[in-house]
Amino acid sequence: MVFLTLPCWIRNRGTDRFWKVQEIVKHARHFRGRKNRCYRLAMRAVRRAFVYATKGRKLKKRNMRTLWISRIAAATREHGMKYPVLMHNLATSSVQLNRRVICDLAITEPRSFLSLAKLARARQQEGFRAALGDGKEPPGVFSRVVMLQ
Amino acid sequence: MTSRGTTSRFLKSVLQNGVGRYVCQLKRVSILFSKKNQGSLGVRDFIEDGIVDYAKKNPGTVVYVSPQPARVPKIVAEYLNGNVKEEIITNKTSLEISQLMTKLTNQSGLDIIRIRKPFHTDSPSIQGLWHPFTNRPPAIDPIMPRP
Amino acid sequence: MAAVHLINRAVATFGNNCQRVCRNVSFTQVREKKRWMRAYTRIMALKLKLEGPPKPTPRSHQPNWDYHAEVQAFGIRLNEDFLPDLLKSAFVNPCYVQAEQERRRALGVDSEATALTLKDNIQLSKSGADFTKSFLSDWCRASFPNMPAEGVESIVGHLSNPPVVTNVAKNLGVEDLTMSGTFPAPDHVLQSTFMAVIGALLESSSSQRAGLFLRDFMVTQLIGKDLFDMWPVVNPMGLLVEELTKRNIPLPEPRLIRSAGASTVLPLYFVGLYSDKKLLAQGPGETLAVAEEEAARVALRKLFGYTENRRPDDFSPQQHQQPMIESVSSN
Amino acid sequence: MSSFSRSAQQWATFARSWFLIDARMQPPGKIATMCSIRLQGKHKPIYHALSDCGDHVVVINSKHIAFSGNKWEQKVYSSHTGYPGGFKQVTAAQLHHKDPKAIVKLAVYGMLPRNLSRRTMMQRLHIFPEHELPEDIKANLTEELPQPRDIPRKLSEYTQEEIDAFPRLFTLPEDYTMK
Repeated sequence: MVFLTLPCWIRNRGTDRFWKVQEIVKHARHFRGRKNRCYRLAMRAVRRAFVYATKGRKLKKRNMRTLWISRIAAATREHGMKYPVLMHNLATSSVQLNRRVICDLAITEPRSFLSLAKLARARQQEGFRAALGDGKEPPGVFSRVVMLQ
Repeated sequence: MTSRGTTSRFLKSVLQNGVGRYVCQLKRVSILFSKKNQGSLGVRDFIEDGIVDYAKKNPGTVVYVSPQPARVPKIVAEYLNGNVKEEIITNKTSLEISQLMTKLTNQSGLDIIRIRKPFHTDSPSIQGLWHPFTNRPPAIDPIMPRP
Repeated sequence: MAAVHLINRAVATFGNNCQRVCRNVSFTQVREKKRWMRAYTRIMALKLKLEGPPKPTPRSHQPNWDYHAEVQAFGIRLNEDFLPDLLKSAFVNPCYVQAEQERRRALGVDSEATALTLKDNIQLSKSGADFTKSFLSDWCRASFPNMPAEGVESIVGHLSNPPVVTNVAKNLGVEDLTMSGTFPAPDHVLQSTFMAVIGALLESSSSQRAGLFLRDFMVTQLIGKDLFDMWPVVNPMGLLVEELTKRNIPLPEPRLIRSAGASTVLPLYFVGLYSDKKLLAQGPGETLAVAEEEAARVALRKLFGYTENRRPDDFSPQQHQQPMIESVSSN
Repeated sequence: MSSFSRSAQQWATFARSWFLIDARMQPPGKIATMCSIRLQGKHKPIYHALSDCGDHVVVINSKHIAFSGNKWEQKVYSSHTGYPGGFKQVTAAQLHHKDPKAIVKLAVYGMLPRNLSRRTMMQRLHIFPEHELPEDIKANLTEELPQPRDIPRKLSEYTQEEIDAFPRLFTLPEDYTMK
């Protein structure tokens, strides 16, 4: 194109609309409905999507942790314990596995998880014994620890 | 960038590379530059200083140097799995280019996209995956409601 | 403010424009969106749609190609010492020689004045294929001593199958160097070329090096493979009975161990195989027959030592050398 | 135990098992917690909210559940038909009399997560008011869950010897008359 007059030259400067649209629409191609082709709708949807993505990066960590915990809780109940008991007693016996690893063990290596549960159980019993001292209740006192044992 | 909208893959290597022996995946690298252009200044420096050392250090990689009337100097790296990667090196210094070459040499040639997890295995379990009967006592008799 | 700025820019560019017109300079750098790009990409897309993708050209016909250097680098990359001439002849396929001769005849080159001195790779390919087969079966026998001959055969057959071999060959850069009559080189040509490379290695260094080469590049393809993907056994129970009678173990007795949802469409049965009141294996399945078959497969895997949780194969360079020499010399 | 084929392994891992719960003399809330955990699949280490890994639960003897306290009279189940004046309120006893499955069912339904899979999970809950089970369900069962509460013995179930051996706190005078 040849522009010999100044106004035409000025008017045709600035960014091309096509490219401006492409920059946004390329992020919205997999959206559903008119959002994936109409600039106005795509603009809003993409902005919202990016906000969600930003928030999701934090949320993902939280959600994963809750998922691990519910899975470990399920696996622990199979061995007749409760989740807090397992985690506390593993921590006191200085087993420094995190929840992700314990959860993976529960799914893929059930026997290793069983031995972890047994370790925690043994530690719990030991704690009870230590709490009981000589193993006798003071007269007139009902100890819940004795019942648990 | 949303994670759903981007392509992704699992962690893998070309042809189990490194299990038996390590094979440098970069098979061929060509440096296209101009003899005169200003943008190719760093490339010319690199070709004077570093290219011979690079070629000696990596005898498994064929290095081509082709001066041609090009405004944009680039490095074209070809990998064993057939992928070709172009890097534009306009206005880069000799040091930057040599770092770039090292990076290209160490890469596997697989597409650089989001990797879903930093670990992957085809056979995840040694003791056998969990199934509903792993931790249940064996029941020989059929389950019946007790009278 | 913005308007003033715009006018300033306009005047400046107008001035430039005048200068350009005067001097008749055709182009200056513009730091903007490349506005011709849209039309250009559209035309290119249209062209692609009409004409289809361009035909692939062999790498040797593209710029920057030095065959000698490439062949040399091929050997060094794989950490092997090839004789260069031998390696070069390993890449020459008979179909290439034929095509080349025809081309020369068509061009009217005198065949006596410039004789085509190319040796094709039939010999090398044959020796390489033989060595591959013998090495792989030796290796299988050494690593899985309990495996019957059929199993070894099918594992070797899987590894020397065209898809596996061509995949290995393509990912080792053999494809570029292959001299074939047609392009892209068909699978069987790639396979014979790869075998010829092994043959060349066998001749230029020792059989031990060739064995290591095979172990590092072919045997690694076994990783993550299931035995019965490679070895289609139709009746695993029959095979199990056969194997157990060979070993003088009492015959297996299938028992239903557990079941869930038996009257639904998604039932699960666990069948255990007991031999002499000891549990050989158990297998899940959606019907009793499938579960029994699965249990038999599990028992077979255990018998043959090809379980998923077996000790990983040893691929370290030093420790494996000793048994390999034995296996090769026993061959 | 490993080295199943991949398809068989997956079939085993994601199979649905069937649990049996005997609700005789049990608090409905306790029964409902057990049910809702199994129905959601939260008792499996492979649990994921989106993977639909819940199991089937069969509850028998739902007619013989036991509320504690005065819940039979005081606990009120409310509903609204949607029409004017359609607010219905029935006590637990009335509801139980009308439909012996309803109390357990409502308790479980209330404990399931409020999402689209709630109705699907409810379809995997099978409640039977009495002791008898149909044959096809009997064939499916894999495990019976222990009851959350021990069933107290009735006085009529004790033998005369046990009653005599029970320590007495006081003896009634001879001339004592029951009201």
